[in-house]
Amino acid sequence: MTEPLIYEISRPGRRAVSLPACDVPATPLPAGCERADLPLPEVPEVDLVRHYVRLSQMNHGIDTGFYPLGSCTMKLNPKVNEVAARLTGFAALHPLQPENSVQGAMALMYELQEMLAEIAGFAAVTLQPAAGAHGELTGVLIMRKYLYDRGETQRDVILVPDSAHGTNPATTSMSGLRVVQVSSDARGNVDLDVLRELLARHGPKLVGMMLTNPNTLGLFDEHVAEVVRLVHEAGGLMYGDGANFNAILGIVKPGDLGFDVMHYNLHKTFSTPHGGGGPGSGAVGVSAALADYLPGPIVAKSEADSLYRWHMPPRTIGRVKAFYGNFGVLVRAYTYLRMLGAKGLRAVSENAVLNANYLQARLRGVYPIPHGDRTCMHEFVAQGILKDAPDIHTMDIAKRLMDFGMHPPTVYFPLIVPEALMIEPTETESKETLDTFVDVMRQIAEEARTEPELLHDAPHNAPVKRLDEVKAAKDLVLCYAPGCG
Amino acid sequence: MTEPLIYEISRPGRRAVSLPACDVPATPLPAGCERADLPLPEVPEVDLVRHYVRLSQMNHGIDTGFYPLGSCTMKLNPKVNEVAARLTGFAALHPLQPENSVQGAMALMYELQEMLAEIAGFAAVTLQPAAGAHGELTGVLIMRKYLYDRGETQRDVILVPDSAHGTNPATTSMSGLRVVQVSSDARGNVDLDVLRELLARHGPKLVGMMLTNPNTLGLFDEHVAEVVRLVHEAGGLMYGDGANFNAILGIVKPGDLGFDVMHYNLHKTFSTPHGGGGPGSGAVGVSAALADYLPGPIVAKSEADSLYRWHMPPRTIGRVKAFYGNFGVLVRAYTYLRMLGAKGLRAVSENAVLNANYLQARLRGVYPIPHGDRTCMHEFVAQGILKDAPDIHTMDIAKRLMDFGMHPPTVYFPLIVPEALMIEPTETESKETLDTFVDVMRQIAEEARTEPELLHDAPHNAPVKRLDEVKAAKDLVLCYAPGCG
Amino acid sequence: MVYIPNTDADRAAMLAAVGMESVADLFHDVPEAQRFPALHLPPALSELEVLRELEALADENDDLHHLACFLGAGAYNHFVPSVVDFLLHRSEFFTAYTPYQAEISQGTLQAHFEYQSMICALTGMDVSNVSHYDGATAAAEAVLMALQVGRGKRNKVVLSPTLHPQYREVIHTYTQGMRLDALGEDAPLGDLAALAALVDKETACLIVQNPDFLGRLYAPGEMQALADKVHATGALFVVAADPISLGLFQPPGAYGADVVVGEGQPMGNAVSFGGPYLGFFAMKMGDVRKSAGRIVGQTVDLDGERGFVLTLSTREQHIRREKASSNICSNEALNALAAAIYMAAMGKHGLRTVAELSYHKAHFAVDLIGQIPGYQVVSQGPFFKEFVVRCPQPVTTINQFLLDEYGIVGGYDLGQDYPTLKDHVLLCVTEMNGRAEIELLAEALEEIANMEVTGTSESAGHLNDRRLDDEETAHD
Amino acid sequence: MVYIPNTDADRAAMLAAVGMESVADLFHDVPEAQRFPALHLPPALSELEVLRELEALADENDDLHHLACFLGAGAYNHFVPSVVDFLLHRSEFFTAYTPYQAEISQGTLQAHFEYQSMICALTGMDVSNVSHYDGATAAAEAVLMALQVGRGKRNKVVLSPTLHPQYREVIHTYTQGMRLDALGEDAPLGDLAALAALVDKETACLIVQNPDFLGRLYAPGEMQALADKVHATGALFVVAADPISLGLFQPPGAYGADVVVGEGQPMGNAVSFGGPYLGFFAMKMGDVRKSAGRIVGQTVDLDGERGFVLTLSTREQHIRREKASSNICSNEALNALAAAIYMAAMGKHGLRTVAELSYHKAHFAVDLIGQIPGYQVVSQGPFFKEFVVRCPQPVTTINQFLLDEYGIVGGYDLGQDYPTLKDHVLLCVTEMNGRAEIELLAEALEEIANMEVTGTSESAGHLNDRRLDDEETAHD
Ligand SMILES: Cc1ncc(COP(=O)(O)O)c(C=O)c1O
Ligand SMILES: Cc1ncc(COP(=O)(O)O)c(C=O)c1O
Repeated sequence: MTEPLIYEISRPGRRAVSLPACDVPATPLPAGCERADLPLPEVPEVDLVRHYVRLSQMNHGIDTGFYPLGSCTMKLNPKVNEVAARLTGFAALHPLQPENSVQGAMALMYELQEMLAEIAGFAAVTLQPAAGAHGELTGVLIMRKYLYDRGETQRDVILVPDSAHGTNPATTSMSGLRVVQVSSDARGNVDLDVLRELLARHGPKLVGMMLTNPNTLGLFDEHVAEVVRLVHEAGGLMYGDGANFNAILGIVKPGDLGFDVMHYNLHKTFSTPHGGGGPGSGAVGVSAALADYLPGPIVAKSEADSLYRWHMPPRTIGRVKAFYGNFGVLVRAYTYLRMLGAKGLRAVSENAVLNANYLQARLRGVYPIPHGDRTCMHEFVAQGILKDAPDIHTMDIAKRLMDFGMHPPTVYFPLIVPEALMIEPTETESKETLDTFVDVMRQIAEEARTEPELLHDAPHNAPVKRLDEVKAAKDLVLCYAPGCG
Repeated sequence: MTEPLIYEISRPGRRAVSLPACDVPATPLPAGCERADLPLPEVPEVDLVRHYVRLSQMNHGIDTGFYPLGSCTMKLNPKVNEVAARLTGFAALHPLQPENSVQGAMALMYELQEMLAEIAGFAAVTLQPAAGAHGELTGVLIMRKYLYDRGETQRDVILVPDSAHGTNPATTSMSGLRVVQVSSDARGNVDLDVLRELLARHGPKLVGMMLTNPNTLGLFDEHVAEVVRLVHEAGGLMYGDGANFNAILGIVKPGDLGFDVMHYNLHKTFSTPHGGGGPGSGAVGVSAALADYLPGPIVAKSEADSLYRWHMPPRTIGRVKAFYGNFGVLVRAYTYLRMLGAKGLRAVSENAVLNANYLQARLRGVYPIPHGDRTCMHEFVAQGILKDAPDIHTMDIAKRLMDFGMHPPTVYFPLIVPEALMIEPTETESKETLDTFVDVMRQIAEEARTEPELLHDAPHNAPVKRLDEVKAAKDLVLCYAPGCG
Repeated sequence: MVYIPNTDADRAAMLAAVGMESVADLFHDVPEAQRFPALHLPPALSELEVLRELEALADENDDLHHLACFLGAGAYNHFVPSVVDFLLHRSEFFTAYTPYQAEISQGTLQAHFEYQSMICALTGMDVSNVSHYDGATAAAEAVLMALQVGRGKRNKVVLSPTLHPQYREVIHTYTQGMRLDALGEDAPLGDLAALAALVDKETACLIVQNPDFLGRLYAPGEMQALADKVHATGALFVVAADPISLGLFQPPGAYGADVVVGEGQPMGNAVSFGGPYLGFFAMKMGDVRKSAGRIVGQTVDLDGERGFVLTLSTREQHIRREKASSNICSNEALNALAAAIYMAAMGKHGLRTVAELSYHKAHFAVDLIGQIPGYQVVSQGPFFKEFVVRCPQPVTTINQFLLDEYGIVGGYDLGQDYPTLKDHVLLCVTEMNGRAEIELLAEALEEIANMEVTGTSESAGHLNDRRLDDEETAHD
Repeated sequence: MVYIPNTDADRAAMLAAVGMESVADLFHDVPEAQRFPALHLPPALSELEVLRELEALADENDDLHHLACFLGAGAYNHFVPSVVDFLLHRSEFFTAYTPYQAEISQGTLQAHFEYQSMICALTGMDVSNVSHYDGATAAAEAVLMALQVGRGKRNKVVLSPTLHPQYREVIHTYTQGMRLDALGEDAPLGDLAALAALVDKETACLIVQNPDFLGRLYAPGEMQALADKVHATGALFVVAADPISLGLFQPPGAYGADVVVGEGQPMGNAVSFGGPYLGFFAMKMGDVRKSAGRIVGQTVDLDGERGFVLTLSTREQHIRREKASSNICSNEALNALAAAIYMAAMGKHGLRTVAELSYHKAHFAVDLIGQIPGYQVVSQGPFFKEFVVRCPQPVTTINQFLLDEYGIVGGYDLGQDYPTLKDHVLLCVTEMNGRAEIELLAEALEEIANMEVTGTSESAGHLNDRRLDDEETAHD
């Protein structure tokens, strides 16, 4: 099953869209500006539709099957969200319209700011960042500006655990700061001894620490209070990577634990679809001390006239993108939050965590689980290592899973676990789906011993066979030839 | 690739939809009325979505590939139609709202009535019938009532060509009238001699004749004027089955040819999707003499106050369904007509007919085409008969086509052509698609000789292998057991 | 022409292959005098323009998303979960034809098999077909089937006067010219015994609605008694039912129905100004070969895997032609799919909740309206979600006031169909009506009752109440 | 909890398998003092209720389907063909994650490869990535890339003052704390030579917008001359462009751009109150390894069939961590898909037509407005679809009048960003504006000019016109 490229089905003179005739007098084009040719494809609607419908069928999505991709929270994307985001009164608003013509949209944003602040225990929230990593950048810039404003301009170090997601160190560098890595202890927590030692060394230079809790091993740090205390004591600020927030809604507020800044991944925790990689929303919450530093404009509500107004926090780091944030994503997150309420949110985390622990319990003994003795949170990390099947790697298991209509877990991450298989079932999967997954994982473990080629050659039923990623990077073809400049 | 039944994935206590709490005092239920159990499935949204998404992927549609199903006009279903039909101001109207609250919808219906009347040369149109066959019933009832009202109550015969679609004779019987079959001549026209003879015999009893022109052989009757004249001369009325109207938009108006009544298949000619078998719309147009007999209400426009009002034609046969017709389908047809205009409509038929003749020319010599010497209209009938491959039947060819991602033509219809393969490409297919189809048909003809089992066992790539229709009719299973009464 | 892919160059190449000079030559068989007529149509619009025009037309209407609706009478404003339209809108479902080629139509076929199963579950019957055009035509086809079951020897049908007036009209349309005796429509409203009395050995069927057009709910016991009387004569007992009511109340299959028909629209289909809807049709296994419409059956493929096909096609027009049980060809497949998705989405508990909410809210409305001077709630016995109120002014006057001043779509003016029910309105309440809306309706009704009156109200019609069983109450 | 499938019974069974008593026990690692806090949130709503609430919120806004819009300034009201959203809404596209597992993500991957190809075609560049968050962040990432290409030795960037003000703000945000010299923003508006003069061996890049924020279109010759000057110093020449303009005018690749960025929203994405949009980013092959964002490459599978994978991932954070070229992870994949479908749907001719319509209509608007006493069209040289008009009253006053009295969304108040452009409005006209709308705008503007004035208008700002190339015209 392959599909030609859109350029390959193009034929001169074809059109998919009718456009109005020009109803005004024509103005000559300025001399020398016109382009000679526009090498875009020419296809009729019927071929256009078939092309994209067929392409879509070559994808696995939440709506086609189980998607236990660790760290990504591939939960149900409720269809009501899509109806909400497409309401004309939301989708057809220009961001620069007068405030009094968009009060409904601003009210929604204001309420979302308030709800997010409440859920995570923060004083203020900006909805502007477009994704988790963007929220991280926002947070780190806020931390630095806050410290600089207090005159502590020597600070340029951010501590990042070795289990951290790649965006944490990348954000640090991108902000012009230095990464110092903190290792984990035997139970998967931040190693307190190491932390103390690093703080002793870097304390005066410390901007803060970035920590996701639960961490990327799926573990809630047993000494989180102490970690926060130590960092604060050293004059640093505590950044929370909220990508794993799905585990602790209504369970604990990061703000209560002492985190100073956190980004929310609205497209993970709050059920907005991932769209094949985006759009997302990386709203950022901060403690009262940092509220004036948020990028904006954010929405303020006037007590006097009950109107919503754009507000730029006075010491803002500046805007991090044009306009106010990924509004369409915000509508979806708002819809989700309004449908769940406080009890619903807690149930989300309880079930997400229970589902993960159930899978962990049932896979114990089938695949190694380095921290399998602990209660995991919403995910856990197994290893694609099987006795009697030394040639089988995590990637083989992952590809074989596809043959059963399931998306593989996250592979080879976190880096500190060899052959990692990071499994996050989410709360929206039923026990039956989990049981089926366990059966499949057991069968694969068995096949690894008896028919290893089944795994090596996998996938067998996917739209294509296993793809050569090395060739792609070596013989770069990044563009259909006739189109390229 | 099979998918469990929705009942098979049901588990007690699961729910897909949240409903409001009751905000009024409860009233006790009347004694003895409550049902004990409601054996519907219980599934969460995630499983519900996956179930139907996966099921959908087991279907072939216009949006997935070529669909040359004769007599069905499987043309592009433009996506703008879907947007139009879903506008809240259309989809959320109750049919019994006061007229002054639905003037926009009534205006649309009025304009559609007018446009349809103009295109086919009729005086008046009703939009009430829900499908082609429903339009036929409407038309035949009108013909009879008209004649009865003139005192000709002895009339009870309808002439139906042997090439007619099954709905024509079925409609006749359903109306309580008698079918007399007219055979075709060697060139695929109504056999005039036979017709004269039948009229001589049944003339005084004649209600009229049902004819589709072009007929189901895809041929425009060369003596249509004479046929109409003869039927009228015998005191009968001429019914046009408009299912093949796609061939003659802007080419000829059936009203001009003397047809007295015709149904339009809006879901064929006017690009509204078929939905897996419906809904359709079988609007009916009539000559001035019959206008008072239409079912209704239809929409009238008041010259005085420019308001639209419901109007029941004075001698109406009575309503043929509740309310006014399949409004959602009407919106789509209206949208299509407004986008095409007069020139566009003629181009539709020109291209539909050219595409069919091109296919006919290119398949000539590969498969027998009984009337291949004539210019066909929007479709033509070939035969699944191949020299040197006596064991191969039309059904084998049809099933093999599926392996190439194409829907088979209509098979074994019309009944007067043995092993019929009725091919209707429609105007929305490109030359490349037609060429690909020809290549595949040639390859299949070749395979029939060299590897006949490839055809006998076909399809090979469909979601299921060839299905046992005989068993289905013999061992009737029409309902998932636990649900059945 | 944007919907036509081929270009002039393509057409030239194709004409050459066909051996013709010009496209016009293709039409040489068309009588020259009538060939290529001018079509007087409005000028073609681009997509942008047509959407503008359609949006303007749509905006001219007052839609139920912006109004409170208390109108039912055969089309119901029930909640449609977002997931229904989303799934319906899958290309592969809505751009497919009738699933004649089963191997590449398993999506439609299995979904329809499931639809049949759920309709059977809901109605308590053995078999369901895949839909009729709407509730009215399903009722008419039930009558035609009864006539066939009666082998042409039974020429009477008994129609309850509280069967939806439009259903009765359609039955008359379908059976005109068949020399049929249709009785019962002038029987006292709600009097089952009077109907039973009309049934005899010449009767093909009796058809009643439950809850009836006036909202009244008949108890299973009463219905079973009626069924028994009908069956004693060998006629068929046909029941038209609101599918939502079956979420809560006993299914017709439990009280002797031979055929259950109804309007499926309330299950997952928009009110959409009257269509497309779907008629559901469920029956006993014994009658299936006389029935109309498509039916999906389970079978196996060459590998023995389960699969689904259209079956019992020998009843249908494309095989049986003039001997077919009906002329139906296209049905309301996509609407049936919507109903199926709705039933699956609502499920065992959800459908019951919808029915309960409608029930409680309707009764709450009756309590409020019953207290307003000038209004009289005429419905006395059990009802589901609709009820009849006698008004102090003409219903159209009230409705125009409600719409203009309160943004409320009022109820159905029963005087149109029942002369005795002049100034009587049929109100409908569903889960879509919040308490505040109901209270607003009551407030508005009170306000208009106190206003200067233009029309005049007359005496209440005689709508039989629950105590009618004892035949004593006067009929008009 | 309707989104959670498991029931109490399921949970009990699962807890047993886990070996725990209660769900609460799962959280024993969470500090007890902070465990299970109360969340003060509004009560949960059902789907029906939440849709009601959202519809009410949506109805509180004045949307562009019900208004005539002359506002652009970085977000554009272009036509989105119905087919775009329809296809985008395919479950398999929008419920998939980043296509890390290529074999079951070919739909996303091939569509993105095609997106890259079409962006290259549009911009005239070699390589495109799969999107940034928006045009502003794409511009900021272009600056970061230029700094990397400059290997930390070039610490100056030159920003055109007519680069979108918000893009410039975002560049400042991204580069704060990097001790960068950002020059050019106080240069005379529209003076390319003045910008060129600021570029030297320490400059990492010059970034200009064409058409610029004030709508002005620079000829390829002028741009090439600028490019040559920039290249002579070894800096990168970055051009921000309106993709619709590239349907008609020469692409930046034709006049020396090293990087082309811009806001992709006008291609198939709703204005949606400012997001989600997409930043496009196209470059020369030589710089690709320093660039940010995902890139799809073509390869083959085990059978030798063509297939697509994410490639050059060693630039990215998940592989390279603190050495990555950027921290970007999630991008705007679905919006890029919308843009791809849009480009394919519009195609070679359609995109040009959209650009032409916008061009002619904008010029028609200028002709009309230029004749209204009190208004002065300040844009003198070539422009595309936006232009600057000096108004007789404050822009906010005018805009409120237009909205309230005419249902028109007026233009952007340039005084917010350019002190010299107080009372200057940036108007935008696209194919969405029918002639009648444009005439209505002119009529409305005339009306307000004749009204009593509350605010006062001051002297026109000095917006350099086309004849500025000769450096003579006075700057302010
Ligand atoms: C732990 C963690 N942090 C940060 C991110 C980055 O979020 P985004 O992809 O929205 O930029 C991710 C995303 O995978 C993540 O898992
Ligand atoms: C020639 C002809 N007449 C009538 C019909 C019946 O139309 P419908 O299916 O809409 O009832 C068809 C449908 O296939 C047809 O092809």
